[in-house]
Amino acid sequence: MKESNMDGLQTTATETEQQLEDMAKEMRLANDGLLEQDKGYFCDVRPHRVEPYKGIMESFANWARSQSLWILGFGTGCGAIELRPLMTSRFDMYRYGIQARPTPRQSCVFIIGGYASVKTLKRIVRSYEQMQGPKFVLGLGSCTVNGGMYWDSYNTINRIDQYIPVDVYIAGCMPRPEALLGGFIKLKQMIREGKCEGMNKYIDDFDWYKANQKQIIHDWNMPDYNW
Amino acid sequence: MTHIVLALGFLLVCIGFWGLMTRKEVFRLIISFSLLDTGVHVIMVGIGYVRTGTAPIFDEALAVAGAVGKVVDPVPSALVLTAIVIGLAVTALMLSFAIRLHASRGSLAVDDMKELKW
Amino acid sequence: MMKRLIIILALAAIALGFFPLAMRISGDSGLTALATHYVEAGADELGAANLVTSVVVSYRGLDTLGEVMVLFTATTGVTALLGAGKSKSHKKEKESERDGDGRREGSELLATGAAFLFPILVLFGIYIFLNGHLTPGGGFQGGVVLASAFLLLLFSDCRLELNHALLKGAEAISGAAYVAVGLLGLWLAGGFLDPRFLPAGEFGQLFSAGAIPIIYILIGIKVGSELTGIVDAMRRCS
Amino acid sequence: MVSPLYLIAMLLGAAFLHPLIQNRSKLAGQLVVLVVLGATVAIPLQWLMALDIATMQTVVFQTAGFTAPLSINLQVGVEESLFLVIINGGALFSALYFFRRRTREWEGSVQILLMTLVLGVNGLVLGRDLFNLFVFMEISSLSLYALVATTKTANSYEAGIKLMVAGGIASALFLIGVVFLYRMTGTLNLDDMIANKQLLDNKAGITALFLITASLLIELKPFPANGWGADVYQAADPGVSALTSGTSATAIFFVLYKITPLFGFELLQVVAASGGITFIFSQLLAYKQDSVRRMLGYSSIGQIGLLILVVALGSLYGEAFTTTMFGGIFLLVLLLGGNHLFSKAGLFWMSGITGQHSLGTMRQSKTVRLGPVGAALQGILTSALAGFPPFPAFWAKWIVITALLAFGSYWWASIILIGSLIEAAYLFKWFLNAVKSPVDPGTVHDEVIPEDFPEEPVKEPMAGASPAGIVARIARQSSGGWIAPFMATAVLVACGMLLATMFILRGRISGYRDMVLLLPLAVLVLWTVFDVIRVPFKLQIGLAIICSAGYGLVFLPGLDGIRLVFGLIFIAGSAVQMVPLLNRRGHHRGLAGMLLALVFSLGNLLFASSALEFFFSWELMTITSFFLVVRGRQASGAALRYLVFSLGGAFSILAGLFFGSSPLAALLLGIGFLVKMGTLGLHIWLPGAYAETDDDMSTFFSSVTSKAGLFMLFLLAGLFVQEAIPAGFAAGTRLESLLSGIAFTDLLGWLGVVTAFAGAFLALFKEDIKYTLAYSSMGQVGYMLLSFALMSQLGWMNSLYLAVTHLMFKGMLFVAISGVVYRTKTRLMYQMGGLITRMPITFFTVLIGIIAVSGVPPLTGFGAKWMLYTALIEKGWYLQAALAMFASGIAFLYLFRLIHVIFLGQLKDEHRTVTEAPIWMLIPQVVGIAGIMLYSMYPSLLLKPLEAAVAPFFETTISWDGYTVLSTLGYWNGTAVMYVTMGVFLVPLLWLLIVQRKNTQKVGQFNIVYAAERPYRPETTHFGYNFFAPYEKALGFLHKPLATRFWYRVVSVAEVAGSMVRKLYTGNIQTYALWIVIYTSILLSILQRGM
Amino acid sequence: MNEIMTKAWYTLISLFVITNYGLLLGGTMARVRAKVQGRIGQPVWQPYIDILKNNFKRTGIYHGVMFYLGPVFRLAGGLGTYLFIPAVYGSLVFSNFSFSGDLLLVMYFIFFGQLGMALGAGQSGHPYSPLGVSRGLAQMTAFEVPFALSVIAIAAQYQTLSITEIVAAQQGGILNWVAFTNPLAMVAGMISFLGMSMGNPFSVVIAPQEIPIGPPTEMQSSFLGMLQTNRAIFNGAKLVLFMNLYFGGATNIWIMVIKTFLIYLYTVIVDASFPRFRTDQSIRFFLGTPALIGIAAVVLQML
Repeated sequence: MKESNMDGLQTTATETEQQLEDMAKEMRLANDGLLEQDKGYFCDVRPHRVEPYKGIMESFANWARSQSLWILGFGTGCGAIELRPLMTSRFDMYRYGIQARPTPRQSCVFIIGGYASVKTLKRIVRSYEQMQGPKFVLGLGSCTVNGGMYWDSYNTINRIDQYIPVDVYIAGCMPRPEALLGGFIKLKQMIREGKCEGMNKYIDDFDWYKANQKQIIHDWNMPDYNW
Repeated sequence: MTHIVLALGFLLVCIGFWGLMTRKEVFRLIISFSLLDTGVHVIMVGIGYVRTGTAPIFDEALAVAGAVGKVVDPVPSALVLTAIVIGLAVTALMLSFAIRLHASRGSLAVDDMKELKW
Repeated sequence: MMKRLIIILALAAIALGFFPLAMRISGDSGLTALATHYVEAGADELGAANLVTSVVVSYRGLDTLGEVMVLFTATTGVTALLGAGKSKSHKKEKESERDGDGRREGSELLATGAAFLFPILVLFGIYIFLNGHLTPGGGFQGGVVLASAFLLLLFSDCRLELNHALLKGAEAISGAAYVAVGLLGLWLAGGFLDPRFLPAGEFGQLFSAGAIPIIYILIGIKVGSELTGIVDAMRRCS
Repeated sequence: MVSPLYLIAMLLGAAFLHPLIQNRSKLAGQLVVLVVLGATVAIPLQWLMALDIATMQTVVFQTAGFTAPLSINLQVGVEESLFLVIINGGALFSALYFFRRRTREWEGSVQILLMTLVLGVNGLVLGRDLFNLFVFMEISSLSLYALVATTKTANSYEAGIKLMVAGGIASALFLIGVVFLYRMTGTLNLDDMIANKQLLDNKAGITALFLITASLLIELKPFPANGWGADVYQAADPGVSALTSGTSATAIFFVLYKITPLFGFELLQVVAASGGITFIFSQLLAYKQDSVRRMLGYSSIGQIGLLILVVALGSLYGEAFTTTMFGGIFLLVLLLGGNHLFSKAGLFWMSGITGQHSLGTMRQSKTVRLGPVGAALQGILTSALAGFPPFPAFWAKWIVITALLAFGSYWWASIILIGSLIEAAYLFKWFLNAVKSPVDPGTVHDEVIPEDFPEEPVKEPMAGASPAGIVARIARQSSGGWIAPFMATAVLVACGMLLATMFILRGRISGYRDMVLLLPLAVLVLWTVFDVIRVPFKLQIGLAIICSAGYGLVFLPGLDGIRLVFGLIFIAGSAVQMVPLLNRRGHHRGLAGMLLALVFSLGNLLFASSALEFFFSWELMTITSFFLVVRGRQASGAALRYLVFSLGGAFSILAGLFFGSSPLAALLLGIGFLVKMGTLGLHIWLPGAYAETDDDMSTFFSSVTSKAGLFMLFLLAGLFVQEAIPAGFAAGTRLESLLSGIAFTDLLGWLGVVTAFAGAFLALFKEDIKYTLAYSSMGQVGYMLLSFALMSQLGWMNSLYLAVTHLMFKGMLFVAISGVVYRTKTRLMYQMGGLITRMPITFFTVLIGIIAVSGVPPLTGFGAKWMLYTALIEKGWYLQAALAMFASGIAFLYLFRLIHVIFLGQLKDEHRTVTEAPIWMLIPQVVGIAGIMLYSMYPSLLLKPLEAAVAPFFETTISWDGYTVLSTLGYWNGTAVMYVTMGVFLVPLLWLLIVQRKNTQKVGQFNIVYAAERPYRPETTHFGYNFFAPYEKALGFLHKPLATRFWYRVVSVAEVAGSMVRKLYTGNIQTYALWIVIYTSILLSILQRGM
Repeated sequence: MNEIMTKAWYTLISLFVITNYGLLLGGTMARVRAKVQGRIGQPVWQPYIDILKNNFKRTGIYHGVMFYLGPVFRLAGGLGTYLFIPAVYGSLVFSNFSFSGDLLLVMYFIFFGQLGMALGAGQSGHPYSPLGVSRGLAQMTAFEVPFALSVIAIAAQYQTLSITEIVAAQQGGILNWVAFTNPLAMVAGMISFLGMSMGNPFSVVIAPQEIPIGPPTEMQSSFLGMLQTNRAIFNGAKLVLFMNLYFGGATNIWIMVIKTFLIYLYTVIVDASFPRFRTDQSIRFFLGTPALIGIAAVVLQML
């Protein structure tokens, strides 16, 4: 390729090819955190914005989404203890169309259960990226807001929304299950109103989020976007 | 007379067998074998014996005419002649085997000849 | 002990098995038909006084030829077996000589006796096979006597080297000549090994019985040289 | 006509004069030997031309100018001439062997001894005078004694002394016997004695006769008085052993044969017993041997025992033997003796040339590995010895067994067959040890997990392609004594071809139908020529494909019904399955010819019109397929099992062919066919043979040859409808009357369904992909057997339907898998994974294949299931139906595993660059897919012809309504099912394509939810090993290889018997002598008691 | 042509009915289960919303062709299984495509969806998917045994394999049902039905946390929606099949609804009241007593 460039022959053809290549490269992620031989294992396509439907269609879709909130059964911090009572007959989250799913692929709500240690953050990012949009994040407890009692800890992050977009915060340490239900109802409202575009926000500010994440996570041995 | 000779022959044969099966040295085996062979020769000669017969050689004492009844059967004699020579040949060969065996193994004991079995 | 018992039992069984054989035969039953024919017509047909010789050399000539062959085979075998060790044993012999532990020299008595007896034995041997068709004896017997003469010689002088080429030559030529005589019989007379291609001559004389004496001479030479060869091979090897 | 006396005189003269010639020129001496020995072959040939063969003319030659009883006479007849040609031919080859070997053993004296030996044996064959025979016996014995010592080792001296003691005893006994016989009959002439046989009809006469017989028997090394014989074989030079076993023993045997007219009934029985015992025990002993030469020695002893047995039985049952074939018993003796002489001598020479000593160490050492020529020679010689067609022993075996069974002598027949089986086992074990690579573990175990895949075979330089090169190569290979086994092989092959022509055509050339049976042989010869002149391999295979297609075009139109169905399977199936071989690079000697011969022998099963023709083709199929299995890299254990089981089955068939239509025939034939099909209990050869064969040929075995047994079942179906135990037989006890109701079809049905279950179940736990498929084939054949056993229209249709479709889908699967193995260089499934992206077409093939195999609608497999269960329920075999359903469920498991573990899951690093299978491997796959799709869409295309094929046998129970086939129970419309399935498949697919049109991202193999972590290695992320662990935990007890264990037990019983028996041979000369005495005395007392 | 159009309409109606019925049944049963646990539970229409939401997902991923086709196979299997069963006896609309094949076809067509799903799950590359598949298939072969025996017993009893004829033979009163004429077959069949519906105690296949719901662990968005749709249809198909086999079938849609509801209720109650078996335990369970009962049923037919 290079040689033909230097010869100056077929300039136009090579230039268009070059442009196409560049475009493709733009769409690709660098995946610098990976070892060279590991790059082939992962998809390196850059995530892109997905526009909502227009009009009533989107409203209907949002209603359906709000009535069927599948949460990721992943307790990232101590607050996860408050998730369990939701399933019991006392609180019975199923009434609201809320279910727990064991895999991020099938979930649409991610509850950050309190403080997120550096180690957990990596998992949070991975799991969040593996959820299919539209996806919603509930920050549970004060720690997710500003670090709470761990604000000066060497090992926890203070503001979760610097790393992933958060839709609803539920303050408290710990917030009770009732508060959690309140948060869900708030989330439902917001979804119905079409305000929960965290997913697109994440894509829009992708580089910023990534930079923040990589600042904290040093052993970044995963692709830049976990499809 | 015939029976005595035959019995003697068979006895020799049996002694030969006995020797073959009990003596513990190759050289003695060869001797036993010779005994056995000799027994066989005795039997052969005994077979051809005719009572009051003489050697089937015509000379002054034995005329051609009327010799029948006076001579022993010449056929076994002829046979035994051949048999003896053959026995001799076998013995010679056996002896040379024994010599070679002794040279290579340094022993003629039968119990040392067990390299080959199974 | 057990083994002895088994051996005894086996031998007893064999002996018992032989019993009917021995019982069947008696000296009174006379000659067989074949023997009768030989006795009655043998002398006329072949002209040899010694009936056994007639049977051996002529009627059952093929046996005799085979017999010569057996002996020849044995000689070849012995030579093959012992000949290979020749050079080695020679060396050993020389070494042992140096060590003063060589083969014992034949005694004076033996040496003298051998020198005295050797020509007589040779002569006797020749006599025996020459007269094989007349008197008891024949090629084999003569040959053996010849060989014993050489054996005596070898005993008396341990350094004696026989002329192997001569021995071999004699062996080969006499054997081949025997076959040739047989073939002459086939071409000139009734069949293979038929001695009657030469005139029968006068009954009871030296030159009689057709080619029988010739055959016996050849056999005598052959047997003599072969046995000598065997003895010599064994001597040199051991 | 040349007088035999010249023969003798020439030998004598040459022997006498040889030392003189030798002294002049060594070369001249050697040439004299060769010329003289050549003349000894030429003269009997001249006699043969002069004699009238049809009347077995004999001419008597007198000596010394007198006639017989007076003098010694020689007899020249057809028998003597033929034997002399063989014996002297063997001796001539021996001389060539020694001559070309140029070892130090080849001295002048050895040359003389060789001539004296030949003289002795010629005398033995020609002589009619008992004492003269003794003299010649001594000549040959003495020559042998001396020859034994030619290796000049202490062992050879030891063996020589043992031999001489035994020989001495034998000659003593002979002498005693001869003189007593002379005394009693008054003659030494054999003819006179036979004329005066009545004189010997008393105790003494019998005893004297026995002494002679015993002496001859001892010379022929009877069990147990034969330890010295084995020692000799072990210690002597192989060339000498060849002479001992071939030339000398055959001649002495001929003497025994000559004096059999003297024997009475009792003596014949004793001789037969001795021969039989020797045969069977020698084979047992040989089986246990590690030393090649001792093993061959035992084999020789056994073969001579067999000859003795045959001669004795032949005289006992005279009429049965004489009526069967030309020449009667003599032909048998000639065939067996000649076959043994050349093949055994050839094998001895081979062992000498290649320096093979110990079976145990051969595998480790690389030096004795045989090249292609050596392997071919040893293979042919071994096959000849084991009695495969077309070699003489095969025909002899056929005649003997025919005659014995006709006479009702079942015990002897079974002893001969069992002994032959053991013999084949150890001979081929040796062969395998000699030809297989050191990588090959050679043990007989279930599953090989190869450490690393061996490299591609090194491409042979094609330098020797020019005529000069060929000549040079032949010359190079003929040095070192190769010429001798080569000549022996050539003689055997020529005789085999001749005999095959003679027996198959039987003088009639009524049309090409008879010639077709000989086609496999012609093919073997022709393709061997191709190999020699270096026709490229691809061309060879291409020609083979064309030839099989041509065969199909020419011969198949003449067939109809079931034969046509199987003809298409055998021929068309084979032609397609051969295509993948075109992918091979380099030269593969003998492969194409062997394969084509196999195809033709399979095809010939269709045309066999008599039992002999059938058996000929069957055995030819066995041996050619064995040589194909052997080619597998690690196939020696499997090949051996395959051979032994096939041969055992063939023997069972051979025996069964003579019982008419009795239950016994059904049992024996059934066992034979079931072995070929690999039903449970008889299946342990199957997985190895299918799996360890070269990958591109496994398909051939699994999808084509496994149907041979089924075909024969169909042909002889009438046999199996009867009851297993006839009603009249079982009138007695309650148990028997209970058993008497059981028909063979019931047994076959259960056997079939249990096989189907076991095949599926065993396939479940195999990590080796080819073993999985092999067991799968076993299971499928089980279904075919089950359907066959139903004996109903639907059952048979299903059996045929399965046979056809199994050819397509299992052929496809095996070819696809061979492509995978070819690319990935591994056979272990868990080492693969994710190959769908690399080999999409292959994946698709396998997908179609497994859907078809598992019987999931809408593909063809379901038709088989539908017919099977319908027929089963119609018949009332409910439990069988349930078990079959369970089996098909389990089949589904392993099939899923097959496709998942290979094609789905994680792609391994080393397979990233793997490409799609080569085009030649794709062609059969595409053909298979096309066939399956066609028959899935329109099942009636296949069902209607099958219905027609089965129509003559059963009442119609099914009817047609358009595309719907109606049974008495249900109905099935394959076409409609196909349309509905396509409909319900397309609707969701369209929906998905519309909804997921955009924004659906294809991701990488590690983009999976992994408990919020990432996978690090494909190996640790791929779930493939022990895939059905819970199943193993739940039902693993069924997985125990009970059948294998049973057969191991059988083998170890044989081995233990062998090792116990061989304790008799203490190596002590005196024990040997004792055995001789005991042997003699026991036989003597038996004989005398019998009087 | 007209006939085909009519058949197409009938098919659509039949499918529409069974889909809605299956979904509602699922929702109802979730509520029943909630009641057993002392909860109120989700709305009855929750399955509809879940399917809608999954189809409204904006993004999705797939791992390859088979992953894409897996749910299609699965749904095709469910649809096909249903379409080969005559849902309502004597009804033209609900006779579906039962003329294409008999009971054997239905039994084997069940595998079609299983296979497709397994393939799709396999291509996801997730180790837990094949783990679940392995468990599911292993368990399936085991519960097929009593079911097969029971089916054979019925086929032997009525000498037919046609579902329509089996139903026809059971008409004319409750005592003509297989459940009463051949109770052993019914028992064996109903026990294997527990395994087929994969509720407790045979739910180790989709153990939610151990192997995150097993085979479909990577399925999301419309793929998941499709699987859920199939779940409704396939459930309906199985219920209809068992109703036809053991409980006299249905002469109209309401009887079908009642009977299938009761049959499903039975599985749900068992599901709600039992703990879980390990795979090997359930294999041994099915091959034990239920298989023996099945054999007894078959043997009774042979006598």
